[in-house]
Amino acid sequence: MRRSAIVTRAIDPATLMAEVQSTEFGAISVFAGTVRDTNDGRSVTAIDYSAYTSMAESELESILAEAQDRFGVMGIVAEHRVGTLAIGDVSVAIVAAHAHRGPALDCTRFVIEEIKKRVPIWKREHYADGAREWVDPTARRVATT
Amino acid sequence: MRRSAIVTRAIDPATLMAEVQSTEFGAISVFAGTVRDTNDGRSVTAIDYSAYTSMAESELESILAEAQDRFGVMGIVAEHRVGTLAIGDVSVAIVAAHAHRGPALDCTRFVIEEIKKRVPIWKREHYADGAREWVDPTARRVATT
Amino acid sequence: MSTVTVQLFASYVESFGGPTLEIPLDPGSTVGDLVHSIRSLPGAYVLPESPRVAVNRRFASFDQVVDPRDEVALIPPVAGG
Amino acid sequence: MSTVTVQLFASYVESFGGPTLEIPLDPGSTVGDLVHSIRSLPGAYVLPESPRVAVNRRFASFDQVVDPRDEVALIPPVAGG
Repeated sequence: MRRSAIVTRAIDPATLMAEVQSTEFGAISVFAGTVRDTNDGRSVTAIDYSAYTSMAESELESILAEAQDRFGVMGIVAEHRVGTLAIGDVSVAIVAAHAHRGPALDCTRFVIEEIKKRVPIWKREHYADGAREWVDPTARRVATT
Repeated sequence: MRRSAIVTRAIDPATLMAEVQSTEFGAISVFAGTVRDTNDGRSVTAIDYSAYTSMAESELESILAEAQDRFGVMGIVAEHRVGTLAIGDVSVAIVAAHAHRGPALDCTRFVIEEIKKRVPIWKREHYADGAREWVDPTARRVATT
Repeated sequence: MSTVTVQLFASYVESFGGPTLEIPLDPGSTVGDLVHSIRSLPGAYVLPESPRVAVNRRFASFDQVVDPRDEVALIPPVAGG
Repeated sequence: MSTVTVQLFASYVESFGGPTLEIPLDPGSTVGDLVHSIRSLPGAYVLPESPRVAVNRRFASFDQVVDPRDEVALIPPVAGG
């Protein structure tokens, strides 16, 4: 089975684990991204995630299809949340299940790396000092001290 | 934080995730091993896990300490269940949290691989035909057809 | 001459001052031609050396021909996860 | 001559017919000597070429000296996870 979604509600990794679970699988690998309270040394209070939703949905689905093809037939579910997230909220969760642990672990890593490269989602961090900035992972980091 | 245990009750990965979660972490990686209904082509109905418990506890704790050292300070919890497990039951769960995804993913894989190598736990499979056999991962597989 | 609508997202909305751009399009124009036109606009200083463009919700190469009815988007560096 | 108790687990309990073995121990005997003694017992055919032995709950090398009061265990190929 395979399912992916861009969602505007809370993500519950345990629900996704239950969704992929099947007696044919012996290994489940989960990755969850959460909102940290610090980034590049700045105190973060919240993050706005925005997406080019229709394309994000199709890119995410393509990534899962590629993962299934690459690591063998398996159960895989991924959700990415958009909107304003608080510290500790889950922004993304990926669950991969397989008969064996190797492909399940490889699959989860593959999916998060591909999401980071090509799913059109952006984030704007809110800082404790009131500033808000779009995050550009390709930008050179400037020392702030 | 770090915690490991050999348990005789059900393992709930979601509880372990809540245990390691902290606002300083942006990535949580989970691995859960579950009892499959088939192994090497034979239909499995249950698995007895037995352990040299005192040594299994100390080996598991050593593995987590090594993982913390190798991948940087992080939250890590692992539980392995012993006793008779039914199909679909979680036999082992590892949860690693880190500021960044790379170390969290690497850590989970490292811990499950080390458990497979050196934690003194054994399993005896119950087959649909009534037979029960200890699993020896080092034995050469004999074709059964 | 026809035009094509280019959707903008995230920081590009602020840089270009709105959620879309209307870019003139000669018949046979490519993604590369489109990017060349966009570079002449105020705000274009934010574009990286090779901006990513999606046509009909898929990343497009610079030599792909653009039709005025295509759904075109200029994709800032992604930061999901 | 003293003896040391060797704990057995899983399939070895069945192979050697019980949960422990009492193995004679000369002063200065090593893990390797212990394994050599065990090899002469019925059931020892199940042992791999280099069986793993734990002394005081840690895997021990064959040249480690064994004391009669040590907690010694013969570790079958592990199959956890």
